[in-house]
Amino acid sequence: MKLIFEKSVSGRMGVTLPKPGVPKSDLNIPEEYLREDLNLPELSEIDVVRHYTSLSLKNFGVDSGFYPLGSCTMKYNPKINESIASFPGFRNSHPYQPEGGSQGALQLMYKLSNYLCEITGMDAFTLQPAAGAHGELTGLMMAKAYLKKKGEERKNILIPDSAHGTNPASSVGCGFDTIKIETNRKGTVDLEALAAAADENTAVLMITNPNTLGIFEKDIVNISKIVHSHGGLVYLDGANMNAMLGIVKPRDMGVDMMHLNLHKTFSTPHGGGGPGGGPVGVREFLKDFLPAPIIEKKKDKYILNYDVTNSIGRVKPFYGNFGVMVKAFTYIRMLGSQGLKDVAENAVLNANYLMRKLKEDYLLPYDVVCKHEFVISGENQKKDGVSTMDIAKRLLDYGFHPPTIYFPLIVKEAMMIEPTETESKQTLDEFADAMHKIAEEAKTNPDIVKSAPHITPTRRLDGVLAARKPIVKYKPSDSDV
Amino acid sequence: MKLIFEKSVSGRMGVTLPKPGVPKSDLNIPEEYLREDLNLPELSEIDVVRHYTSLSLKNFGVDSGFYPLGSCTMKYNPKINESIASFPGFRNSHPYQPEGGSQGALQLMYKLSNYLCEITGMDAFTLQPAAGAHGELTGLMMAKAYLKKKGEERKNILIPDSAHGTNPASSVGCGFDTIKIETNRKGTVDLEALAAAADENTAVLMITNPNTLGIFEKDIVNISKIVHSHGGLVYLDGANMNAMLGIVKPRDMGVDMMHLNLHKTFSTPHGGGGPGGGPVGVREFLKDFLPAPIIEKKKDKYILNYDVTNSIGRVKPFYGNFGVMVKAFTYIRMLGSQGLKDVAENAVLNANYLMRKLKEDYLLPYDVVCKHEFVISGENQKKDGVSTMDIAKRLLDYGFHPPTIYFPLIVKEAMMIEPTETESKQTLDEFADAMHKIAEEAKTNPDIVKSAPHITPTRRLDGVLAARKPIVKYKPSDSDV
Amino acid sequence: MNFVPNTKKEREEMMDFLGISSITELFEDVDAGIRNKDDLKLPEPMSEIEIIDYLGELSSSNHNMQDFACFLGAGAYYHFIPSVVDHLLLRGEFYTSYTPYQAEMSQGMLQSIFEFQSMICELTGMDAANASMYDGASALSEAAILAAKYTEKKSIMISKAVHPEYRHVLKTYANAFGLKILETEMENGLSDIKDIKTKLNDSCACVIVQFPNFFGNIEELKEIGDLAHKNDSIFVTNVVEPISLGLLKPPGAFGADVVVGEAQALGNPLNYGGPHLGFMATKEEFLKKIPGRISGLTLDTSGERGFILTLQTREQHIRRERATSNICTNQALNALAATIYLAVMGKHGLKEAAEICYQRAHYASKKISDVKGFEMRFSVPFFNEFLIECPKSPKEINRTLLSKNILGGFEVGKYYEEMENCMLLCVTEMNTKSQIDELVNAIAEGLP
Amino acid sequence: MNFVPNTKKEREEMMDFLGISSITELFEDVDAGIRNKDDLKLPEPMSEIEIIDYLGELSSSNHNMQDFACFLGAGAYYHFIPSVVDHLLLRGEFYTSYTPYQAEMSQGMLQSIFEFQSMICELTGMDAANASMYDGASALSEAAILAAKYTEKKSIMISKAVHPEYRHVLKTYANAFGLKILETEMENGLSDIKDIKTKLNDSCACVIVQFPNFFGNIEELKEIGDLAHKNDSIFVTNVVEPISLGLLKPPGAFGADVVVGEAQALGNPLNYGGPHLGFMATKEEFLKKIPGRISGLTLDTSGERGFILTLQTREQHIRRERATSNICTNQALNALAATIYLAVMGKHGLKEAAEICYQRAHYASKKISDVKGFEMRFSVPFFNEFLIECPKSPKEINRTLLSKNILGGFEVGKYYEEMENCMLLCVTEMNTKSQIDELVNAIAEGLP
Ligand SMILES: Cc1ncc(COP(=O)(O)O)c(C=O)c1O
Ligand SMILES: Cc1ncc(COP(=O)(O)O)c(C=O)c1O
Repeated sequence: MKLIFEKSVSGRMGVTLPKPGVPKSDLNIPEEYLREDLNLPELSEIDVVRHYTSLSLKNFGVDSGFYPLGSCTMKYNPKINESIASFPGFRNSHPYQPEGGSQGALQLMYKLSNYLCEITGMDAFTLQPAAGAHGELTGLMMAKAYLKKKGEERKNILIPDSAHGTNPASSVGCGFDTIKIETNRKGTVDLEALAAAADENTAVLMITNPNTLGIFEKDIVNISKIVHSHGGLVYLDGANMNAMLGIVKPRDMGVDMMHLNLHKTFSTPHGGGGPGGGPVGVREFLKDFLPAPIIEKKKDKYILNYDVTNSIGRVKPFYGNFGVMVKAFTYIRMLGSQGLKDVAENAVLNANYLMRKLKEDYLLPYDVVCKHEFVISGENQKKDGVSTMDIAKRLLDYGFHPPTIYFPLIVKEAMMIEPTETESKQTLDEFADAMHKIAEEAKTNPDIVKSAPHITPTRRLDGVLAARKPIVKYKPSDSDV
Repeated sequence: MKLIFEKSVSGRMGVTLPKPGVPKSDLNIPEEYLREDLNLPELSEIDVVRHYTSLSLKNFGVDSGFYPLGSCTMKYNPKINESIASFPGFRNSHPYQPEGGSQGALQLMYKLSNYLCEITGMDAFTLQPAAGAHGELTGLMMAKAYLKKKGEERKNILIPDSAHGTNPASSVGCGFDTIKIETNRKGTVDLEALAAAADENTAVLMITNPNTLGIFEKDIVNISKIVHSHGGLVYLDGANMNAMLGIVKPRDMGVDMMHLNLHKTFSTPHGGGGPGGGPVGVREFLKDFLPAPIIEKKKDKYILNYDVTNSIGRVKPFYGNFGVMVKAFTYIRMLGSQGLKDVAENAVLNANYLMRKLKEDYLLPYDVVCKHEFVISGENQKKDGVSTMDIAKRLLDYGFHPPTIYFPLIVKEAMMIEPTETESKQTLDEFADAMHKIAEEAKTNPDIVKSAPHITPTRRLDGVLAARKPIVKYKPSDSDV
Repeated sequence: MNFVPNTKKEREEMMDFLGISSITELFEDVDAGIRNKDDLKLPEPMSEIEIIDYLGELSSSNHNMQDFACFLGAGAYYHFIPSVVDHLLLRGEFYTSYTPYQAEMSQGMLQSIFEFQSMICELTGMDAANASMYDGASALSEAAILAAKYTEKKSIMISKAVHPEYRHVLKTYANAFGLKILETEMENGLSDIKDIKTKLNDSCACVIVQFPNFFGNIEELKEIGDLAHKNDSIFVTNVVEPISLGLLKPPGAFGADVVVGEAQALGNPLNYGGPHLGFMATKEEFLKKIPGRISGLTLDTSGERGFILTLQTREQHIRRERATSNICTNQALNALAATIYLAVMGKHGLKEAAEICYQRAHYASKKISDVKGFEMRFSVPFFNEFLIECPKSPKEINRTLLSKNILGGFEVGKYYEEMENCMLLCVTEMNTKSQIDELVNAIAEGLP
Repeated sequence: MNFVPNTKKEREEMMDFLGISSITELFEDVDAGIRNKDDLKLPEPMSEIEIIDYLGELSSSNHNMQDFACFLGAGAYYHFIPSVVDHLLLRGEFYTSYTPYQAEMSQGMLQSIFEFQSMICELTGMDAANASMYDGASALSEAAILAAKYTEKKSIMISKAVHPEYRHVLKTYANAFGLKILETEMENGLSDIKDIKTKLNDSCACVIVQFPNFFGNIEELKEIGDLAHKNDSIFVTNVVEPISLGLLKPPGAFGADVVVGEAQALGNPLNYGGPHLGFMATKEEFLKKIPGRISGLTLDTSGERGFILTLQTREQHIRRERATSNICTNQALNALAATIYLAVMGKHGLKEAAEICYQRAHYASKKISDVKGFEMRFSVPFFNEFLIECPKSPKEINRTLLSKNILGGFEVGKYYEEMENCMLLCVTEMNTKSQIDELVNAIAEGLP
């Protein structure tokens, strides 16, 4: 399909704007600061509508079908969320408008923080972080500030080897060193390895629970104790909270700080890669370190308090991805306590059901009860020359979005599958069917799998070429590569 | 694809509603008036979203691509129209709310009528009719009432043989007889035939100008004179007004009454078959016959006047398709006088350009300058066994919506093509290319045309079967026809 | 803005191709004598920013039900529309398409029309339905015409308890089509069966009643239907508040031959009166007499199921003067809204909505009747609308209510002289208990 | 509502298949000791009707720029968003998808990201750009980190004329990443070149200025860039009001190595501060150092052009602790909004918008300067924001303005003590002349 630039026709117009309508001033900007050309495309409104309508048809979302991308909680995004986020008082409010005219927004943020506290058991939340990884960074900055305040120079962050890539990346970003903790044969943190690694140099354990294998760290209380016993902090990567809503509070696992992914657990749409929300919750003793401003209630007024004693400072201008918060708030208020628990229970039921079904054809490296997701391996199929990549691509032909693949790294030929609670049994059965057919094809007709996809808008794309000879912006001459 | 009923699962829920929240009353409706079962589908919100998203992907609109359906003016529908029509004061206003709280709506309707008067030269408009055909009926009812008032019992309506089917259907609906007037070799009304048919029994001439061949009736002034000389009225089917905006006013052609199609000329979307708007405009002497209420301005207030002396009565509860009027109003106000004239000029330029291009491969039965549309014939191709139906179906494979086919009836193997002004030269060239390829295929590989379409969601559908054994609603047993 | 993509250069290229030097040459067939001499006298064009401003203000000068407690119904209903409905309606593939003449490229609309027809049949208890009509009133008029043609009789019997504006429209149509209207009286808010019996005669093509009727009351369909049938008249039932069918037995179960009505209440906004959504459903035997589009099931050349506009020989574009009706453009997008609405509400949702309407309306009627001077005018079963007799002019009461952001009931005196002191109130799932209580308080307050 | 489709029966079938009799069995690995004993203490669930009511009210208790004449900018801009932008954004295929890991099923997002990158490069005059960052401030911080890594130096020089909250965020990041911040002073509303010259030293990884700067003034990029480069420091330019680039030469033309910033102004609503849209663009040589997603052009197995996430070895999911950044989820949908916005505005539209902003802002600045007591604080070229020195407290003035439905300027004293009497006003294409005139009148009125 042509690029929008390639559809441009010199002189074409897509909008009309009002006349300036004021006496014209001479430009007092020095000549050499004035733009000469601006090669944006020139199109009419109909061109733009058709172009992006066509592009949308080459994209697949939860609204298109099953999207079991593990670790990403691709659940259904209720349409009401979108409608409410576009209410004019939310959508068109300026972050610097007076507090008196922002009571709705502040109240919403204040209450949302409280709900998140109740759900997680934490004592306070900041809503500033824009995504999970941003939350991790924020949390670790607070840990660093806290330790520094205590006069401790702890350098190490312990991270299970199954952790998401953002965990180590955030750690080094914060100037920490990372120490990898091995996963045992049951798919959980190896207690001995942890005990061996934890010491007075341990700043933080970053743990994901349920972990990225979809398995609940049943020793979590002990794990926390070990870390605490060495004076370290326990940070929970709460991206997988969908499985735990109303079941267990991270606080009760011994967690000191954590982030949540609003765009996963609380059903705000993923937007093709964002925006998200990564609020960070902490226990009382870390509250003073939260980024300023924090929202407080004084009598009947909600206010922004910029005066936070040991605050690490801002991590975001203004107050965070407010529009995303509106959606999460809507979701929580529509579900309530029972609704949230239903979410966790059904997410876990769906995952276990699908896991058991797929186990008939695929290797299940950790064959235990899972939570919101599970990881199977394409190793059996690999013997027939069919890789997990091939299986994923073949799934496209069956009209499904593939699982997360080759992650977590500790499972060879990994396929990480998270069905979420918003999928029905029929859909799971249909997906299992497709996976079964592919397993059969891998035996009887491996070429059809290896050359997949066949019916997508493009055939398999060459990632190596893209990286070897990177073309990352339009140049007229590249248009006919 | 499955029907929504076939996706139903007993017990599934798509919405939650509030509790009644009032002390419960016993149902005082007699038992035998209470419903026992209601076999609506049972689905969750995600099921519904996916179902209708999928269905939309099996549909083609102007937003998808070129849609040169002749006589239908499938122009681009500016998105701003939709946004404005959903402003809460328009969308959520009740037709019986007090006039004082309806000034915005009344003002809009009042002004819209005035704009339509200015555009057409008529003296008054009613906005009640819901579509073009509804407008025709309204106009003819007024003609009937007017003649009756004058004590005349005229029975005949003269209709050129190229007219749209609604013209004769509306006429007989009103209790008139129709007399067909032949089209001459130049594609216009045969003056002699008209002169021969017009007499003291002539109630109305219903004429379309430009007519459905896309040709301007250049004798229109004479035509009107002939009809008037016998005491008849001239009714203009204004569905083709797109070609005439700002160029000529129907009043100046001698027209006494006419309708407009808001959903064609004024760019309100066609909605998959509606809603539309078919305002009817009349000259002063017919004003008293308009359906009540009419909107008037009294001092600074807009009011509904129900007291119209000779009114034919209502043709619609409330005031018409108000939401459609909002869009037409927006359109007129954004374009203004020059913009509307641009529309006509560009619509005519586009049509002539495309006509000339297609003439190289297809028979052009009336080879004269056209207006907004033109009619070519597949007769040449028919010799190779390829029908106009086949050509239309083959166009689907090329990604275009086919023209209107087999209409007007006076052209064999007719293809009626209306590109509209909102299409670019590139699009016209691409379409001409496809038509050229099909003409080639008709000669070299007719089977590929005759068996088209090949890449649509379904192959060619059997209309005869559908009519012979009509199945027009879901029954569980039919689901596996 | 003119939404024309072509640039000057492109236009010139096209003119070159045509061998002309000005677009005006393409208009030479328009006699110079009639060509516009002056520019149209229209206001200056506006940019998008300006039009939003301008129409935003105009819209604000209109009442908007979101800002009121709305107890106004009378044929146009403020019901809940799940947000999913509009999200799906706004898909360009739907709303920028037209009548699905090219079935292979229009399966989306065709299948959804088929689903609409099926749902309407299910709601009404009928065998067949069309793709939509302009509105309830034109559907009712077309039903009368259908009956007249089918029976070859010329009188249309209609109850005065049918929506007055529908009867006005019917009268307009009847005048043109040469039909005679026979109106029958009411008795305690219901169609007077005795009067029907008295007036029924050989010329009656059909008997039309509304269910629930204009006053919200539940007509005795069974008895009326039997009378009609005994007289060889077609029994037509008009439904204007179809949410009621979540609770009530479908007219088909009482012998209705044709059920017409207005389905705005199903997923369509008020829109100051339109576009709304007419429908027509009939028994099997009338299938080939139905006006308008019908989507039918069929097979494609590879034997797969698909949908296509069917029985088109009924329609104007084929049959011209012999068509069953002149209808062409209809209310397809509104029908799609209703279809999506019914799909997401589903069996349980619609029942529940009907139940809430019923319960809240009855609570309101009781509370209002408890206010001194206010009385229920009728004592028959009703659904969610009821007529209240007031101790002073309803107009005055409504004015007081309005000042408290309450939109009171319809002043029926406008159409029924004998009920000048009456107000028709409507209660839906949008009216909370506290809104009802406020209404009652406001009414009581204004009393001496 | 829980949005769970499965019915009780289906759940039972699934449990049967799993051989369990209660879902609780699936949670046995969660120590009973830590499992929640009580229900979560959350408000009662609401139906859609109720939540619309509730949040509708909450939303109404917030100022909404549509109801005001808004002269507030300072990093968040109320610009025109053509309605086509939202219509396209609301297509489910876009907004319910995630990062396009599976290229063949995600060409829509991938191509639009490629288009976004291209447009950002064009606007800024750079060679490469990424798919988006959280916001301008995190983009700026990441640029500093990139510079520090690239140059292996530890100091970040930044002008005080950069948005104060961006500098706060940078400070937070710098603390964590072990970087030192060197702030440089201002002179007549511009970065003080002498101060830069004085403070530049071997440890300076980069020099950061904003263009136009926080006060709307147009920095002397050429001179500053030359200084930076002479010092072997990377020259980073931050753009927060990118509409200005319709009028101004791109930073790349002045030697910027990295251009970061905030593109909310391009098609994204204010949203009370977020989600907005960070971007980063660089010269070719930094391509492999850029954080975040990048869409690259490639071919498929049949030789057709397509797009794919490329250079992923920079990213956390591959490179983990050695990644260029930890960013994963970004602001993709906001980037799509900007892309559609720029496509429909196009070359002419953006230029025109910039011109209107400029003209109206200069008209406003002149008119206000004419009011006794009000003075332009600086006398340098500016784009559409300008600092006014007031004869009394800006807070008080703003209060008066608010009572007239005017949202006055940003009170910069909050962040610049020495400018306590100053107000930063912003004028865009949304401010009509009459709004400006009203502002001027309102200001004048309040004076003694
Ligand atoms: C387990 C886990 N942790 C952290 C993240 C990072 O979150 P985000 O993408 O919102 O930055 C993700 C998501 O990608 C995740 O799945
Ligand atoms: C020439 C002409 N006349 C009348 C009509 C009828 O208009 P409508 O479909 O709005 O009833 C049409 C459109 O279909 C038409 O093209």
